[in-house]
Amino acid sequence: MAERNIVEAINSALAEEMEADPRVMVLGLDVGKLGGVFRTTSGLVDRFGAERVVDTPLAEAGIVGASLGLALAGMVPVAEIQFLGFTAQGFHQIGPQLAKYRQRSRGRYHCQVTIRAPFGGGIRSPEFHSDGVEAQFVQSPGIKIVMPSNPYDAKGLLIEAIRDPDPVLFCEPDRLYRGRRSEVPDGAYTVPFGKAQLVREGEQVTLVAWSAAVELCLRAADALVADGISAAVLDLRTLVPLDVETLCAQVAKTGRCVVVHEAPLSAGFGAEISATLMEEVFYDLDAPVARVAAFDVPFPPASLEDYYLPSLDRVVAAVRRTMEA
Amino acid sequence: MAERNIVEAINSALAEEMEADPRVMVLGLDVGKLGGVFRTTSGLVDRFGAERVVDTPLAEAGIVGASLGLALAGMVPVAEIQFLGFTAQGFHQIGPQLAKYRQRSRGRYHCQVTIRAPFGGGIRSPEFHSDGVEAQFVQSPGIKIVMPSNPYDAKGLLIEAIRDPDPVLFCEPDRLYRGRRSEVPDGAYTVPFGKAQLVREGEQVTLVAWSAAVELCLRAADALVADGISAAVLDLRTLVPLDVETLCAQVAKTGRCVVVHEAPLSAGFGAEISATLMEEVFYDLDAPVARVAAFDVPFPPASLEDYYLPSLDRVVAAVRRTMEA
Amino acid sequence: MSPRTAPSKNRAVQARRSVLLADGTIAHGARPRMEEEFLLEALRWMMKSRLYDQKVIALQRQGLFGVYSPGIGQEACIIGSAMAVDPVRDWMVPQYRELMATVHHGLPLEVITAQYLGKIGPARIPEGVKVLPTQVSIAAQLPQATGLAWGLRLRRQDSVVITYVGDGGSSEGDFHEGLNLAGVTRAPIVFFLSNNQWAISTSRKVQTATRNFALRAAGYGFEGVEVDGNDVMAVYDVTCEAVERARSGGGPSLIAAETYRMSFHNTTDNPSRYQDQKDYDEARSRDPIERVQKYLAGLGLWDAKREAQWTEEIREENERAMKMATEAPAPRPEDVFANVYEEPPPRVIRQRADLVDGQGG
Amino acid sequence: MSPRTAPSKNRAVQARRSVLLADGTIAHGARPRMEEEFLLEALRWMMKSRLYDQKVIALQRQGLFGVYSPGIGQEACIIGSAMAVDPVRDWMVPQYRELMATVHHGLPLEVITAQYLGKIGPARIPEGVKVLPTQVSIAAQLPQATGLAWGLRLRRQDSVVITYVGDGGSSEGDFHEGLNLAGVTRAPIVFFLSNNQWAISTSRKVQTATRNFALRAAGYGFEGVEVDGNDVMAVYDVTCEAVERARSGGGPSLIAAETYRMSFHNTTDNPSRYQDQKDYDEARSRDPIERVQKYLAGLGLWDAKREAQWTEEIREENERAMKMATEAPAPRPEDVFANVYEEPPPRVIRQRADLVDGQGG
Ligand SMILES: Cc1ncc(C[n+]2csc(CCOP(=O)(O)OP(=O)(O)O)c2C)c(N)n1
Ligand SMILES: Cc1ncc(C[n+]2csc(CCOP(=O)(O)OP(=O)(O)O)c2C)c(N)n1
Ligand SMILES: [Mg+2]
Ligand SMILES: [Mg+2]
Repeated sequence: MAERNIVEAINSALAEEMEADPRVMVLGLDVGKLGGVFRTTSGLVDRFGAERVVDTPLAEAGIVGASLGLALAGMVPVAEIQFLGFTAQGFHQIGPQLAKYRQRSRGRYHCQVTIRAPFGGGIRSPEFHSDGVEAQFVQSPGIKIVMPSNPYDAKGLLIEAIRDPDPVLFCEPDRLYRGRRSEVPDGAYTVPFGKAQLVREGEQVTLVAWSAAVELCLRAADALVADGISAAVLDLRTLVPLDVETLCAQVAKTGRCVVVHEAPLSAGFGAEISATLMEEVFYDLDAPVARVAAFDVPFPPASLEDYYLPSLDRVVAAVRRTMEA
Repeated sequence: MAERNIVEAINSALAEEMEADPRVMVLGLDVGKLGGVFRTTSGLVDRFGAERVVDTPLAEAGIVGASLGLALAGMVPVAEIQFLGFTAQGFHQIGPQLAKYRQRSRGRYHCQVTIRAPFGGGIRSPEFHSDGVEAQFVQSPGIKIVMPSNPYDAKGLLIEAIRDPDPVLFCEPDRLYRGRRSEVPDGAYTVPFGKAQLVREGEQVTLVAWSAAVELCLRAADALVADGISAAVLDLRTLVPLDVETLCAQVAKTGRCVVVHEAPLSAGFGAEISATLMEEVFYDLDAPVARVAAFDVPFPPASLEDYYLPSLDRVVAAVRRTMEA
Repeated sequence: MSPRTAPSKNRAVQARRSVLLADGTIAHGARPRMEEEFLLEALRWMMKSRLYDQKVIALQRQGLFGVYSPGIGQEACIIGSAMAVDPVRDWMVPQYRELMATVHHGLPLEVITAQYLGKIGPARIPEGVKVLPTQVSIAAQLPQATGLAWGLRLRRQDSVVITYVGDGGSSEGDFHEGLNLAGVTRAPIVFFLSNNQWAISTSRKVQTATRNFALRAAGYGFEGVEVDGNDVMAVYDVTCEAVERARSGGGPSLIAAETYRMSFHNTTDNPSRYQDQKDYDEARSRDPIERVQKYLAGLGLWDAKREAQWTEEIREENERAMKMATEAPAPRPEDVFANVYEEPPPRVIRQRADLVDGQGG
Repeated sequence: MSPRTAPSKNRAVQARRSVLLADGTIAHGARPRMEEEFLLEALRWMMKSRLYDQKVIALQRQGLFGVYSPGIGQEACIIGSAMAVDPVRDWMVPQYRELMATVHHGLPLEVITAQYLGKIGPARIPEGVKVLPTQVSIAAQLPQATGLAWGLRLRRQDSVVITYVGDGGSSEGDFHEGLNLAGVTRAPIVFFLSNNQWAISTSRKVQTATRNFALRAAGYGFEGVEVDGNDVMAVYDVTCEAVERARSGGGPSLIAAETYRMSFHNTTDNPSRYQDQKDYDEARSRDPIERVQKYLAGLGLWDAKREAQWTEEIREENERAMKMATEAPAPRPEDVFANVYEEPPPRVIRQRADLVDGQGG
């Protein structure tokens, strides 16, 4: 077993699926010789040729729309949108088309398409590159939304995504791309969608997160030990499908919950978590579910991102307040 | 005072603002001679000329992007997107540009732009025409989101929107366009943003809604009288800014709350309402806040919309369950 | 066939193609590809298209049909283009107005009718029929069609894609992205632009300042050709050429067909608010069906009797399809959840159960 | 000025313009608009641009500057175009690589530098400077620029808009929608396309199959012209003509300037992964600055001494601006909330208070 970071885990998932299935192809901006701006597709064009690893024109709607058509032709496209914020340019090809195409065609066609996109703050990116807009797609049912937080999951979830007959939006936490390596097996394996993972046990409060915020929550849980607070951390892994069962069972157990995400507070996916808990485990709650999120303003210039994003201090403070409530 | 329906109220707001301020202009698809597919802009081109009432090419991103530029030139554009679902084509010009332009320019520029768009089910529209995607824009801070439910508010909120120095997305409930007329004064008046309105008093439970769902809630409240249930109906009017104060005070009073919307359940704006109530008035709740919404699938063909959208029965049933909880 | 003026290498676009003139005579020097037998077949399909539209409009007025956009006046585009592709090998990616083209391509009329009636199962495109669903989101089909054509080539299939777009749709970003990508990938595709002069109430004159939509092709590095879109023989010719080019590895083409929407945008529209009667009358004088009938009459192949007989036969055919569609099972409430996911998420399964229970109880 | 071959009415686009050749001589028959004094001014600006880029790259390597896209190799486009517009009347809508054009247009170098340093107030474009903010969302500026030009005309201002886009940006839907709308409204605008052959690592060869970006203009009903983008005299000429056309009501123009990105895409990029050294070397031999220096040297207006002196002076100027930007106040935490709403919603005001309290405590 090899130690890999997320970039390597993703590269390995792509290479293995391309090896195993000649229909799998990669397309997007700079995915060829450059290997992607973060090098996630590094080496693929040399190995699989320019017919299957395609540098496309700079046109996000074109990339997504073409992927839909490629899938109907029997290919299995894995499209890269250079940054999640630029899914906006292809928005009308994602929710209203890709996600809806099975329904639109009364089930005659389906779209086995994966859209990969890095996102997230913390690496001093230029404007639009950090925007965490995952919740916007939840209102477009038909597409699954996958948010890995670590190398093992990144590989297993990506292989699951590529093999899923339905479209998947696969959001990669660029802040963690070259972060801590962990054991990532060679060879194909899948991590199922809709199965949240308890990444840290804890008795008194559950921190719920996905993507890079999981790492933040783990740090917060560590810090809280000093206060004598035992915090569990639940990694949702996928927003659609949502693992309501594990979420509710876990929060019912601790009676307290703090949701953490890097997108703005209002109508972020944290709201859905809180509302779901309200409906399902209201009577098991010892305190109101709290949210820690970015503020309700656009992502600021990188010089200010540390104040904008949920910080360790804000998470810890929210947990303390929840414990006292 | 005249009795007007929503179409007439909107037409009157546009005409009066164009009369009062020569910078105000209307642009979009078919807003000229046709007067818009729903006739909301009827007669304006005759009155104000083709320079100020402009049939544009069929290009939503172009319409929004051009409106931004027109505003920077000192015009006050009121753009129509023919149906809210087609904001998807201009998505990248709305959240990342229009909403963010004041911040992007460090405050040097602002965008006095109103985007009007009809939406909503119940009138057997073709695909995409009914999609209620208002919540998607809440994750794009910087733009206000206005959801009138009746003729009086439609006019007053639209005038407020046109005069607001910041961009506004103004969503019109097409199902109610030619519904019940009500008193709508001639002459300009405004309805302020961020002030929810209690449209029906009630003691035991609060129904929270916006746009066409308000009418549904009013019918539900009527129906519930037979069960001896006294339901209040709160019309949020604007999602951004959200009137947290009135919402919380009202729900705290009744102790029970059901949120109703026509968009899909998951990550709909109902989630934000529930999460906000969780955070603010948890200890005043006698029962968990419930949500009644469309299901988590794409808007179906019109033949099925009555099953998809929240029905009177589903709202009434949810209130009954909430009363028993 | 012969363009009005000789094509010149120096011009970005060839002169407008014309074969069968509005008065039913053959343009000077034109040598039509369509032989008489075939032209009769084309006429029958054109009449079928018009008669179907007329029937639907009547039904819609009685509340028996959904919102519908007729192809009246555009039958030469609809049929001439469809006859140039091979239903066995080639794929068709429609917008919404070229309904009878998809029927010509193998989609049963009762199936597409069932779609307008809001049916689910009975509206599913049958396996083997190489047609994509009607597209209501203007121009969204174009990058999809490019991807399809590109993918078919990657899959080593001997297939060409034909896709339709309107003068309105030509302004969307998707038009640009779809065509540019087709140029880059040299995808085997034909973009058929039906310039019917209107996008709802918006005149082609304010849709774009270009003289000619075919000029756009040069900006994507492939062939553009303008054609009299009311001339089924010319439409057939230029489409055949484009299909051959695509099939032989010559890449995409853009066909700009000049036609006229001789009816309303759709059944909710009222063109008297914006359309000049003169323009309409002028268009009527260039009717694509009448000119074929005149030409065939000149050859002794068409007369009032034959017209009456065909009309009768086609009406019956169309009505049979409509009856089938009407009688096909209506959707059930739980069909709200049909065809969204291969395996629906638990939350959706629960919602479905709630709906079914609610209905049951 | 003189195009290489005579423009022909039959061609959709005029032949590529060229005035000052790579070897520093004037093209046969060309009559430059730029006089010597003015060319010296252009040279000084071009040198300023390159020296600034070099300084920024050095600083960035020390972690003292944000992600930055230099204009090295494109100075003739940047300066030749900027000199053709009037900072008092005309508006400039940039992308990001033409930074020195905005400075020429009146944006103080310390202000745009402060933007890259993440400052807020000090990075605000001063009142009266007719420049819009740097645009990172590729091609999003184009419909905006069209709207601005259209609006300025509606407001009866005597203003022309110049906006920039790259070869990459030319593929975005916004390019199409922005240019088409400009054609329809006959907005007073110049679209300046800097074809530097790269969009990050994506070669212009796979960006589009068109021979020539200027061909696109015909599809929107206005003028397109191709120009040697390393030739400041030709760039100036064609931009002046386009500006005059716009100002006199002749509508938009598309200028396709052929140049070469002689550096990396931005400071995070590594072109050795994808760029052929030969291409780069070939481009170096067409350096836009060197050819001006050669030409002026031939006239006795340039020598090593003058070069050393100017370099020294410009470096000082640039460093003064950088110092001002560096010393300008850093943002405060609560600036997260600055410049979003004229009147922030209560929820945002509360969030701001929470942040400030958290910081205070
Ligand atoms: C993206 C999008 N915007 C707006 C509409 C509303 N709409 C439906 S048809 C139409 C006009 C289309 O005109 P054209 O492309 O010329 O096709 P035609 O109807 O003439 O066949 C419009 C604006 C839509 N369906 N999709
Ligand atoms: C909509 C969008 N997609 C992708 C990116 C990422 N990106 C930044 S610069 C760039 C290349 C732009 O190339 P070009 O338009 O030729 O301009 P140049 O950098 O060569 O000046 C890309 C793809 C972006 N900023 N915006
Ligand atoms: Mg049309
Ligand atoms: Mg470039």
